[in-house]
Amino acid sequence: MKKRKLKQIIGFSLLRISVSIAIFALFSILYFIAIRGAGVINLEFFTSMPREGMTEGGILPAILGTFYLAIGAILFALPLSVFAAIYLSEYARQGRLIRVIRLGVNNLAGVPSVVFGLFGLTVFVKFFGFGVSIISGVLTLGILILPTIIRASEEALLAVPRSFREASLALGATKWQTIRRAVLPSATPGILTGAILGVGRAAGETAPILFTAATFFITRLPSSIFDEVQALPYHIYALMTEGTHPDLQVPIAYGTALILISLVLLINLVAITIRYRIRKEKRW
Amino acid sequence: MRHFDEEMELLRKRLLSMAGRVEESIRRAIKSLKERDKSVANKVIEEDIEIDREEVGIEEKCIELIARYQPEAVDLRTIIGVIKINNDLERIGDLSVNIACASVRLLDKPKLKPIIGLFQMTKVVTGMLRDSIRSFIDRDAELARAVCVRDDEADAMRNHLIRELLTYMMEDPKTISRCMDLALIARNLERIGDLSTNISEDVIYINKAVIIRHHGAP
Amino acid sequence: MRHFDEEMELLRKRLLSMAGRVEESIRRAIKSLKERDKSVANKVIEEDIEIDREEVGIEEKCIELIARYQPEAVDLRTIIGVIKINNDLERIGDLSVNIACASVRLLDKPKLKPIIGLFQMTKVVTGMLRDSIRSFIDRDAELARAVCVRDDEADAMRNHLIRELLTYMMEDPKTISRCMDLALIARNLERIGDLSTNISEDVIYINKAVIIRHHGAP
Amino acid sequence: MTKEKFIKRFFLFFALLSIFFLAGIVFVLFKEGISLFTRVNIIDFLFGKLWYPTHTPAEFGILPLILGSLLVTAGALVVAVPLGIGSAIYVSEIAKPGIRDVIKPLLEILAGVPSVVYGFFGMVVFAPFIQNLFNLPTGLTAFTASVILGIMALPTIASIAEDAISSVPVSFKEASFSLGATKWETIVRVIVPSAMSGISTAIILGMGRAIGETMTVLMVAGGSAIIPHTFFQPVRAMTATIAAEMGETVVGSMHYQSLFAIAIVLFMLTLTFNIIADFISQKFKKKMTGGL
Amino acid sequence: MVKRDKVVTKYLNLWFGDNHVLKDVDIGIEENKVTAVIGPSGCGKSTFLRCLNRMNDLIDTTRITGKVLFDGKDVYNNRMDVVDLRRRVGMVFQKPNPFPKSVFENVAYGLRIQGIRNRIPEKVEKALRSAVLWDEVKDRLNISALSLSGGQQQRLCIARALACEPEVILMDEPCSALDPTATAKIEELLFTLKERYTICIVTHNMQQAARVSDYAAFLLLGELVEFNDTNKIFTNPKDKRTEDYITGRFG
Amino acid sequence: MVKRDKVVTKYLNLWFGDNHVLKDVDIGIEENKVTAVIGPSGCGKSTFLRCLNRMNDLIDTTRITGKVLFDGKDVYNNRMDVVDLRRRVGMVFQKPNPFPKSVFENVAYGLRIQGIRNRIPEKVEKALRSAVLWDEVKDRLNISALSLSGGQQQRLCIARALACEPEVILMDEPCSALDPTATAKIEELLFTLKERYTICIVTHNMQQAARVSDYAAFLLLGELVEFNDTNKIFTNPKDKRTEDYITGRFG
Ligand SMILES: Nc1ncnc2c1ncn2[C@@H]1O[C@H](COP(=O)(O)OP(=O)(O)OP(=O)(O)O)[C@@H](O)[C@H]1O
Ligand SMILES: Nc1ncnc2c1ncn2[C@@H]1O[C@H](COP(=O)(O)OP(=O)(O)OP(=O)(O)O)[C@@H](O)[C@H]1O
Ligand SMILES: [Mg+2]
Ligand SMILES: [Mg+2]
Ligand SMILES: O=P([O-])([O-])[O-]
Repeated sequence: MKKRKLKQIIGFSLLRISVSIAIFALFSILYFIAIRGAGVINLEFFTSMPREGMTEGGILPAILGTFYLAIGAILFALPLSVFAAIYLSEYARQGRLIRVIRLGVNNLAGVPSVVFGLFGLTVFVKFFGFGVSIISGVLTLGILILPTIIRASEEALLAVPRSFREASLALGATKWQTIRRAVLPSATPGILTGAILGVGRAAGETAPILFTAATFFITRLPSSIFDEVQALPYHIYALMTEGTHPDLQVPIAYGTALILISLVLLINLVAITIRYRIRKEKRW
Repeated sequence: MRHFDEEMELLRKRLLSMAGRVEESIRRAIKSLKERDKSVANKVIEEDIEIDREEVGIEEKCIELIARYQPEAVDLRTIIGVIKINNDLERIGDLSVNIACASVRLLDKPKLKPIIGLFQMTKVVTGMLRDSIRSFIDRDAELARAVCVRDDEADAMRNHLIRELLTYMMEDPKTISRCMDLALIARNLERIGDLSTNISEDVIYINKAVIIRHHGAP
Repeated sequence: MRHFDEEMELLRKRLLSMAGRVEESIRRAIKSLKERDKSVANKVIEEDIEIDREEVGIEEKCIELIARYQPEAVDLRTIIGVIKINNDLERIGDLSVNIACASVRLLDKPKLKPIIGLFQMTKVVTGMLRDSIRSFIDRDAELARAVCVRDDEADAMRNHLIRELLTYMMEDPKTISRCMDLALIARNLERIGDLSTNISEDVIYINKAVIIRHHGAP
Repeated sequence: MTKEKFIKRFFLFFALLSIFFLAGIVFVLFKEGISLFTRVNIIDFLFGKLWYPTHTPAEFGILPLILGSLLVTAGALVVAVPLGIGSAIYVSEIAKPGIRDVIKPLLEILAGVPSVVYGFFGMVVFAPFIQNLFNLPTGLTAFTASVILGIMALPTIASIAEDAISSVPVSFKEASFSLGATKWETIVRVIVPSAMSGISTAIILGMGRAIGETMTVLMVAGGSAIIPHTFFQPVRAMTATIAAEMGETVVGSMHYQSLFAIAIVLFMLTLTFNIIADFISQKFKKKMTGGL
Repeated sequence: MVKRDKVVTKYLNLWFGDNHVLKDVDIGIEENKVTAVIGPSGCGKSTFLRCLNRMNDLIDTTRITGKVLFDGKDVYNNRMDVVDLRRRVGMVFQKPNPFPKSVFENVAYGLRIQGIRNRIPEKVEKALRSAVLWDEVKDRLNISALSLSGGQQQRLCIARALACEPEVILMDEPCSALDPTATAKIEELLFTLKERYTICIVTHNMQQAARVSDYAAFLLLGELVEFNDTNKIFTNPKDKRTEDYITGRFG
Repeated sequence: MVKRDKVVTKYLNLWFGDNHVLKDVDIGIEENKVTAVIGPSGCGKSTFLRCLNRMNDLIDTTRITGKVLFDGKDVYNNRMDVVDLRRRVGMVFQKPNPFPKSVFENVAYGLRIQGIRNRIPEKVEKALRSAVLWDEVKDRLNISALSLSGGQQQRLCIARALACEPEVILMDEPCSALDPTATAKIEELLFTLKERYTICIVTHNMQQAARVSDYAAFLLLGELVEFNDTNKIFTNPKDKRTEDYITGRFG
């Protein structure tokens, strides 16, 4: 009996240690970036253009660029994903077609982000001739987050109990009426959560925009969707690997990282909060 | 009201009307003797078939109610009680047919000196019957107990009557066959009293869940 | 075997032993008359209380089975049938007490010419009773039907006996009171035949779910 | 009726898009990358030990890159699997509700931190720390990358494993307790085995995440394309190679093609992982819903 | 009164793939009566019920032969409007499944999809009254239907079906998710509903069938073993298999 | 035979947070008998049962006063070894919940965690025989327990509990997820089990309580309204509230 209790005590300790390490890692990242990034952040940092070959000034274009890219990507991906998810959960019959589609979605989700970059480079930048531009980046990021949102939407749709559909059909509703009135309303919060997480993901991605949308140094804001842009993640990377004044660039990188991380965490926090609320409220 | 309660109410009503019929049947059987009216006696005999039919109907209904509603506790006791009361009522019906038959036989022969005791006894036993049924309808176990006590009275009356008849027969052997029939009637009336007591005992069982028949103190 | 089936089996056995007791009671009542042994008759009267007690026990068991197992179809019919058969058996027990009482009265008086018919009749009705119970145990509706037919035989014997007794009485008024008791015994035996018929009808109901009593063609 | 049919076709079209994109990716990779093999033997490409794409004559051996990727991935798993699964078990089974409500969102936040931030943190904080600790010539090593990647993959593993563990029905737990098992015995003998396929899926998906990861390895692993001998030397992964060199190549050149060829290899690897994970999770679902 | 069958099946056969689930089922469901379908698990009760309003269409592998006549018209005829059929044949499911909307909107749902605009509150009230739920919810028609108790939810589902003014109501084990008190309420409701509707109910619970139905059908392995007055079925079944099932000696 | 109570509760009170769920419950559970606990939903039946083997400990907000005596020893005493208590008081749940392991391993589980190594196959067989499952599974002890039918799974769960050689078996609505045929099997099993074990069963299904139990307790809003012979409870309950509940007039 003693032995069994002892085993339990040791086991629990090990589990506690692993959680502590994970949490410690998170806090040390946040700590360093917050402490060192806070110093460079002021109003000007937000609102002004970079100067002196990136060694001074603010990061307004990067903030705006990330905003354009992320919002563009979600505007592109969300309708496609929801439509696809509706097909998968509502119309598809079990069979080869749906297996193939689902395999496609799952594998698309697993494709390394840099490969998306290559795809965007070849198709949007070169083949369609959009060049390195917002539109190329948006489309690339859009395709990148597509499977995530499809899966989130499908999950949200599947979580709507079959009984709602049956109830609606049994009342003499058509299939489309059923989807629109009985299924989609219940699935909306879930789909939204997926979409918000998608925005967060798009905002933080670097590799896909390396060759499709991002540029290191411009002094004006983009005027059309065919212009190249700065973006926060790429900006950090560029500050760390390019340029000639590392000592001046690293603090800016800290500031940029802090802003990026705050932005992404804020977005995720919103999504996570919504998700928790759905889970708590879901009673069917 | 629950559907089952409605069914139970209907069952009660049906039993009540059955009891009414049976009581009427006794009343008529005795009346035929009193008024020397054979047709009334014959009517009793004829109409008994309806009582029989109704008895079967009520019993089937009871079984149906048990089969369909799986009654428990007081409901179950009530239905079982109804089955038994119903059975007793039918037997009372048969007894009044016996009385009517005896009456028919008697009416074929000259009138014997009127036997007042018989009519008094009829009053007593129909009273017992009526009270036992009322105690069922009103779920009144006290009234039912009172009926049980009155049974002794009926028994005493019967014994008295039989002794009286014995004397007649001894005195005048020509009356033997008629006296035998009169004795039969007395016995049947006494049986009706017994059966009314049974009914009262069933009522007590329904309401109190104790079986008091056979020497059980009421 | 299912627990419920075991319970049902026990119930059957209990009813069978009840029937055995009742039959023994009839046999003894008549034996006391035949052998002019008052003590046997008194035993019948005394032991009736056990039959009464057992009747209450069986009935309670039946109600318990309905309350606890909610039997349907044949099971329900069987239990309801047992309640009624049980009731009839108890009444047969009462009838043999009546016979025993009459026997006691008769034994106080000088012996009348032996009434062979009475003993023949006893044979017939105990045979009916035994067959009706066997038809219940064997679930044999055919045997039950056969019992119903034999009832007429018993009735005929009773009528014959009563007529015979009437003649005695006419001839010798001193015998009236004894003859009345003998007639009572005959009537009681005939009632036993009727009740055996009832039991057979219940058996038919249990097995075929038709209520054939009261003129229903068997 | 026709309206309903039209609606269905409409949705089908969008459902097919992801296959279309996937096919597009495959097509693009092969179209751009396959012509390399007309000039470079595929065996030499996969097992060649030298990667000098811009030298003359150029060498296109990607073995160092493959090994670099694998080494970093393996290292990452060593860090992420025990910590991730340990955290998952802790969160779903041991933590008191209050603590769980704090830790779970924290782990999810950890998953949301962009990879470039990890890279950045690795470069400016962790690498110097490692360099000092082990007294190395540079902090940008396979080890550094492994640890950072491990921490990155940890939330992926933890959250999928946590889902699997908490979808183990409460009834299993109750059954175990009611048989007189301690909590630890219940975890080890019932909960973890029941969730095993979910946990395996988590590990494989974590692995996919690690091997496909670009920015972190690019920034932290050091970047020398030589076959690694110890954990404490710089390595270069396939993803990093593509990201770093694509900007400098001439479109259509052999170098350009070779980067696409690397992408093909990378794509194949992750495809394999995904298919395995898919297969296992399919089985897992069946197992959990099987029977009643 | 002449017995009038509202729904009749003739030689109804149904396969799911190779699985022959219903075999030559002939039943007449009488108007303004409650017909119960009983039988052991998997015998095809639910499947039978779902044939009547073509809910089985939703399952891909279904194949059906024979006829289902609704008011004499073949339900599986190509010219039959399935959507209209389902409106006229309401259905209530095993687990209460109100939509996560308000009580009011749940009942109004069927009206709205039919494009009805006027007098909706009136019709909702009527349906709720018929389902004996009005008094319990009249003051809080706007709360979420999910916050009602299980029994109330099930009555809400019944009201929702009634609002469409169906002629037949199919119920697939409508009480199996409810506790005895709620079940008793629904059973009572059936007695009032049958005055205006024709009801077919599938139930696991033999006793329930005994209590509520006028006719009972016993299905076994997809075969209609016996179909008769409920009284007869429960006191004197004709078929040995029915008897065994009713008395619990089955299997 | 002298009536001997295996488990006794005295002034048992239980709160979940502020919710007073059990109120002064005094019950004696007799050895080698089946005691049934009935009552409307939410009256605290499950909670009561789970007090007896301290499964309520798993819920944080639980507060208990009064006593639960197991063989005369207070279960809630600090010196009571909960793990050992739970071994001696087996439990079977509403939904069959075999582990996703083989049939054999399911039954062996309890033995293995106790560190028993020898004669495991023998003990498993014995438990499976006692649960009347052996004949159905003896040729396929290695298949997954989840591939058994619902009724078989539930008997497996009973076998699993029996393997630990408990003295008391608690059953919380063990048949509510089963069809009537499987239910009948489990009920029959109870009659054989009670020869060796003491059984306490909670059930929604009054009829089931009537069929299987020797004693029945009626709980209402956490209060023990009546506790008596099952016969008495079902033919002649003493309390008006019991009568109303038994005859379906409740609520
Ligand atoms: N969607 C389906 N696809 C294939 N087979 C099915 C489907 N639904 C049911 N079946 C099969 O059809 C048969 C009858 O099922 P059905 O659901 O009608 O039974 P049931 O009598 O309603 O049983 P229960 O009482 O368990 O609800 C079963 O053998 C079942 O396996
Ligand atoms: N974990 C819990 N936390 C708080 N309250 C609870 C918990 N479990 C049960 N309760 C409350 O305790 C009361 C009794 O619950 P319990 O589950 O014992 O009822 P029951 O009689 O078993 O009902 P049912 O027949 O529905 O299973 C209910 O009011 C319920 O809301
Ligand atoms: Mg079904
Ligand atoms: Mg419970
Ligand atoms: O592959 P990344 O997540 O670093 O873009």
